[in-house]
Amino acid sequence: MKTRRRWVAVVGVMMAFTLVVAACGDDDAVDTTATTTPPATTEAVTTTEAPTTEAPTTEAPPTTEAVPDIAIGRGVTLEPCPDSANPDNGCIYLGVISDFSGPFAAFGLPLTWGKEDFWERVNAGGGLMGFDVAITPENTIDAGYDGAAHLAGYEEIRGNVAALAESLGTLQTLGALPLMIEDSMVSPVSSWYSGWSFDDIDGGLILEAGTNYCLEAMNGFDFVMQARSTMDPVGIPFTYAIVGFPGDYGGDYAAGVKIAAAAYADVGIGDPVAEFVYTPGVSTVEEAVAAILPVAPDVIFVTTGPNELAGLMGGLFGAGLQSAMYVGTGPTWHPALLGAADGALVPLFEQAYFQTSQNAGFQDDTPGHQAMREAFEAHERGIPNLGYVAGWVMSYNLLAVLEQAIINKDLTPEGIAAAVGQVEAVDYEGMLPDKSFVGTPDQTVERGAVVHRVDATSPDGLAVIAPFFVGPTAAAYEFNAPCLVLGG
Amino acid sequence: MLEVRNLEVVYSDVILVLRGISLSIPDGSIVALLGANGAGKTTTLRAVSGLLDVHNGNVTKGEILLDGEPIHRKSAAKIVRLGVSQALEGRRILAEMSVEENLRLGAHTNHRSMDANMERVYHLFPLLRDRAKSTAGYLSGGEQQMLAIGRALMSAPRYLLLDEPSLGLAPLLVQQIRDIIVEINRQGTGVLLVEQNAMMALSIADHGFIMEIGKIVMDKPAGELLDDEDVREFYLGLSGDEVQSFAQVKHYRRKKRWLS
Amino acid sequence: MRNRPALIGDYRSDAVVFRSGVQRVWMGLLLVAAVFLTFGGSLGPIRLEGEWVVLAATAVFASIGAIGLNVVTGMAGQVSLGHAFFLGMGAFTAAVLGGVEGTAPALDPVTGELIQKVVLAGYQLDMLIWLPAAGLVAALAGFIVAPVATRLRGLYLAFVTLGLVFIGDHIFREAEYFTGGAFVGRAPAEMSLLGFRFDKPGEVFGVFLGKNQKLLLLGVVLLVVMGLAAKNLFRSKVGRAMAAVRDRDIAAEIMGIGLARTKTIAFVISSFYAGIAGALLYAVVGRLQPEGFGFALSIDYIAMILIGGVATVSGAIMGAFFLKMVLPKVVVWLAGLPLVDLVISPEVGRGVFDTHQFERILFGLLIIGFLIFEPLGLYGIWIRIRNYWKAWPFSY
Amino acid sequence: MSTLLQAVLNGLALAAVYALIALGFVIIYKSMQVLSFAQPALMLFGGYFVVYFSSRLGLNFYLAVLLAIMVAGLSGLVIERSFLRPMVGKPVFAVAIMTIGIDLVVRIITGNLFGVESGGIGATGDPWGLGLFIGDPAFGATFHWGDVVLNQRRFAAIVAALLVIGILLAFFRYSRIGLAMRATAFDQEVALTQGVSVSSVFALSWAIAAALATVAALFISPNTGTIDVNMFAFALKALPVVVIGGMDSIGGALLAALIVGLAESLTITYQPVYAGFLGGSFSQVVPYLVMFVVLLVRPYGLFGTREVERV
Repeated sequence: MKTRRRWVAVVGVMMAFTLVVAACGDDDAVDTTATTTPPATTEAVTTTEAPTTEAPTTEAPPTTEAVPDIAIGRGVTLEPCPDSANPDNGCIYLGVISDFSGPFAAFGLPLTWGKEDFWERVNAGGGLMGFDVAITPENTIDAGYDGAAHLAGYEEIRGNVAALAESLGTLQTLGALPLMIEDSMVSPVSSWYSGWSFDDIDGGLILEAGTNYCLEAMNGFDFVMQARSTMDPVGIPFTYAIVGFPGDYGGDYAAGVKIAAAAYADVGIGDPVAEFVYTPGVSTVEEAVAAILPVAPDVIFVTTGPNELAGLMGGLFGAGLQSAMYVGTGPTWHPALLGAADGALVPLFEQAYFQTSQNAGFQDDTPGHQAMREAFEAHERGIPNLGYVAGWVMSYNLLAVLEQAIINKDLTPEGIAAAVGQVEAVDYEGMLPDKSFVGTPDQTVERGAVVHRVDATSPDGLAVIAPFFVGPTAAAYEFNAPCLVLGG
Repeated sequence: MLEVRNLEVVYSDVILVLRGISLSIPDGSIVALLGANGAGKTTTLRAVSGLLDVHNGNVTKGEILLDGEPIHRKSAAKIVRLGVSQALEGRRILAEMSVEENLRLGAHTNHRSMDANMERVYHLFPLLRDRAKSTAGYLSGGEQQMLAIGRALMSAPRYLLLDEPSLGLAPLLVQQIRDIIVEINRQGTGVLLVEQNAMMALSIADHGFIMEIGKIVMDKPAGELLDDEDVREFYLGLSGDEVQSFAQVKHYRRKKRWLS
Repeated sequence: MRNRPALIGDYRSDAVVFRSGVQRVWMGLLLVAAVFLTFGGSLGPIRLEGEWVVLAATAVFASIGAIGLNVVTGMAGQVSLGHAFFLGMGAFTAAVLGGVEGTAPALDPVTGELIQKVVLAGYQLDMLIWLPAAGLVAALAGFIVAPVATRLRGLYLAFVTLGLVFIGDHIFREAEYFTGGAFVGRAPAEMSLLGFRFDKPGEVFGVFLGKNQKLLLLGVVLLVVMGLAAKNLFRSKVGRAMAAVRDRDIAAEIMGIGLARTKTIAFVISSFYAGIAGALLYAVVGRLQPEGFGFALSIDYIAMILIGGVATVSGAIMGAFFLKMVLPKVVVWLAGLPLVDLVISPEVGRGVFDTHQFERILFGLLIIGFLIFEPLGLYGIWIRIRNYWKAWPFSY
Repeated sequence: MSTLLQAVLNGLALAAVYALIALGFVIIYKSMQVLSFAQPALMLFGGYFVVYFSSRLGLNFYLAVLLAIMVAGLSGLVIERSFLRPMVGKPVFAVAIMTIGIDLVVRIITGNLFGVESGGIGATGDPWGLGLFIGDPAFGATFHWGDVVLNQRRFAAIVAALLVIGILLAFFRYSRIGLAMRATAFDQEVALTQGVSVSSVFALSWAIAAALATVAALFISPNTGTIDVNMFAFALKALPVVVIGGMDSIGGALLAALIVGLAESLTITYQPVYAGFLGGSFSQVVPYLVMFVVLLVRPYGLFGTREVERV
């Protein structure tokens, strides 16, 4: 009897809690999101101002002269940035959530360097229409490719920054997006998921640069069509297979391949003869080889990492499939594949492997590349790599958005978010074709991808065959929905 | 001379099993250690041959000396090397291996003179030679006991510790084992014989110790023990009187207390 | 007796939920502290904010899962390496029942028109339904697995539960309609209790609370309820039967304790806790993926109860807080120290280990260290400190 | 028919790797009743040193393997001495979980040694030098029988496993130390009374297990000949192999390795065609499924000793 009474009490407590919660829910659940600004925001303005009050207030007037009547909010001050070379400028604080540890550290670190160096160059050039941009160590978070750490990091800095300069990882960013939407937090993202073009997925906050995996895959397919049409005898129609990681990278690319293939149905191209989803940490190269070998495709689209690529190509060749053509994308390739371990594969790579990517490599000859290489060398950033390039390129669109917000005289988070939709042409200094954020995704998406072949003499092991190649399928595709739905 | 001095052993940090016992085995003699179940005989042997660790036991006081050198902090392997070898209670032969492999294991510390020692063992136990290649588990109880003793001899020990070699054997086999122990001793090995079969033990021993609940309660030359009335009554079952009454048991208990 | 007030002299006092009034006071203090830390501002001097509240909320929900593992492993002695599977069952059940449906454009095979096809199940039910359901579905999974588990003992059982994780991992990856698929995953359930949103910021009793502060508050309430329930279980007949099975299963059987029944109950209750924990944990992170429920997650929970203290509720909670809240902060702090940062550094290539690697190493070393030096875990250390001060200045 | 033959050949190569790792588990288990979860990490660790000596230092391949085996064996020894020794007499689970901790630490350290790139086993495509005798110099020796292909790594795996297992069994049967190890496994106290240093046997069994894992590392990816930290899951599959065999039976482990290797290889070949609904990479859970089935029928594995316990 006694125990039963206690249980009743426990259930009672639970019920009471439920009711209380429900009762207060009635008042505010409806209208909190849109109208109430989180106090964190207002608080943040005062806190970020606090440390800078020591700066002589007498020098304030020229600052206000430079930016006479601009609305500022979270993470923006009229006082100069700490250690700024432009004492007359205000300061825009940006946050970075990247991976300096964990599996993607080798990508995340140079990526962040690229961003830091980019903004330093902007500041060195006199700043951004009366403002400097600061990425301070306090606002730089190492998430280690872990969703929980990413989110905790976001919570740590969300009150201090006007926008993010980086939020690495598609899924991690998706996890933090509800909070970002709450905060109107704009961020460029170093992942090329086709969903980032759509406001109902990213709230119009994610700034994408370069084409996405899906359209990149279509260009890849178009390129294969073109290449095989010049073969003797003509290699069309052909069979193809897909081997890729699951998710935003491999999944999006695979979707693009299939869309392109469907467009060539009239010349006899069918469905993939084999599709192997390579789950990292679970699948083995042996399985992939076993899945592909019996169907002996003419072309294989590979969206894995470099190790899997080498295993697949070596395994298939050794087992007798020696005529296949391989198409990969940026992360599939690593110059180390040309190195010691698999040196025997070099002739095969040079002969059979092609890849698409969003931008040209490190060596391209544009004003942007030139400036980037100078910054890279000035900061002694080590071995040239694509992470640095991506970090640099990605920063142009945030620059354009901030410029637009300043022109609008509204540097509040809401103002920055609103400015995104008004940017008509991001100037990438030639590193990418100009990009507009005005219009439907179908109008604004970048459709061109760079096609490379393997060149063992080049520092990154690649040579450009076709810069910003836009194939017929990619050009004609009506981009009205993400190619891959990343559920929920 | 192998000596145990004032030895105290505790199991699992709390169970005091030996409460300061002392005994000695002069070179080339047979010493019998007698006592009821749970008296601490096996623990004494474990302490001497360094097996206490396995049973979570510890020497907390006293020492064990081999020719004056303390050995109670040494590992079991080291003690075997120093010439003290034990045949465990219940024979414990390696049932899955052949007779020869069992013997080879015995020669682990004394690999060089393995052939000579094996010859000696085969000479003592001709039966084992015949069955050298057969699986040890299929030997009879007596044969297994011989194998256990033979295995202990493979390290050519100076002192052989035998824990209940007569356990579960037919009287005829007990006789045989007894003779073999005498023979081993004659060849120069000191023997510490732990037995419940006191008659057998005392008939061949030079000296005898009687243990009760962790203590030595009697320590006399074997001949004297055989003649001792209490020993005859309680260990040899040879009472002068026909009737054994509970009162006499009480009398013994009293006496024992007095002895200690 | 009068001279030894702490002596437990009868079964009645052995079986109470709180052994002493002090425990009750502590419990109350902790609750009050949790409320004050969450509300802050007008109520308390400090407010739990920023990443601390994320870490605290994660730790609170993980505590519930750890208590669950402590029921089956600590209490009933059945070492389960399969806790990740049950966490996953709860998490995905909650996400399916409480989450949003996902659609993708597809060609209708009949009409040939482009339609929106449902590719991800989501029913957007209330938390009142999905939270218990998550626990129950996980418990059901436990019930189905239990017959296999009760046949086996010792290490063999550990292996079966290990296998369960791998098979579960495969199922989670393949059941894309429910889980979103590998490296895609889905959003967690909407935390809406009768219209009150835990996953949106808003005012509670006139104080503005962020999403994670609300979640933390919910977690504390649930932890109290489920922690007390577990404490209650441990002192009940079933709890004593579990302890008997743990200490000597054959002896327990001879005493008339149904082995299969007791083990099954342990598995079911443990899975229920895991299910509840799994359902709520991912609301904090905002995303759940099939590959997150692997062997490593099981080890996390084993480490929690090991480091916290086996077979006690407070041990499980201590362990969860230690691993989820204290350890990450300690590593970051260490990495910031001069000289230490030459060994551990947040920058790749600078130190010998990066912080992430170092955290894993520390985690492994903690498992080893606690097993060698303090098998009772943090709870044991706490008891020792307490006893030291109780007896001070005497050694005992 | 040739598909089946191919699957069986690949399965044998897989079985060879499983057998090598599983033997390590069994040897440790037999000698000290400890189930070591650290074998996968030791495999990676040994594998790293093969990479280091052969590819990065450019030593002769066979010399590199020998050196790596020595390094791995030594670290097995050190691990036993420093972590397992204090745990003697503790419950089996405590020790098993402690080995999980060891596994974590060794794995992170190994990952750190590797860096971001994976390493190649041997500096050329054909480290075994088989290309000198047979086959196609571009990718090392490959044996062709009609449609059936056996690449040099698979061939080497089968040969090496047979060789190593043969040597090991002879060692246990004929050598003094092997005999001492068997005796320790059978009855620790008896071994002690015969002067066997049981603690050395424990350490030695860890060294042997680590050495075996290193040999297994050579063949872990027969197509690429590379090794990286992610291959941990592969070595973990040797655990079900051990359980199927019965944990304390060497013969059982060998048979189970064969069963699991073949089952996995046949699944790789036929499941995508005939049972695609089971999902991608289904073959990777096959070892665990086989384990479930075996344990349901025989709760102590195929050849495991039934625990007899006194209350």
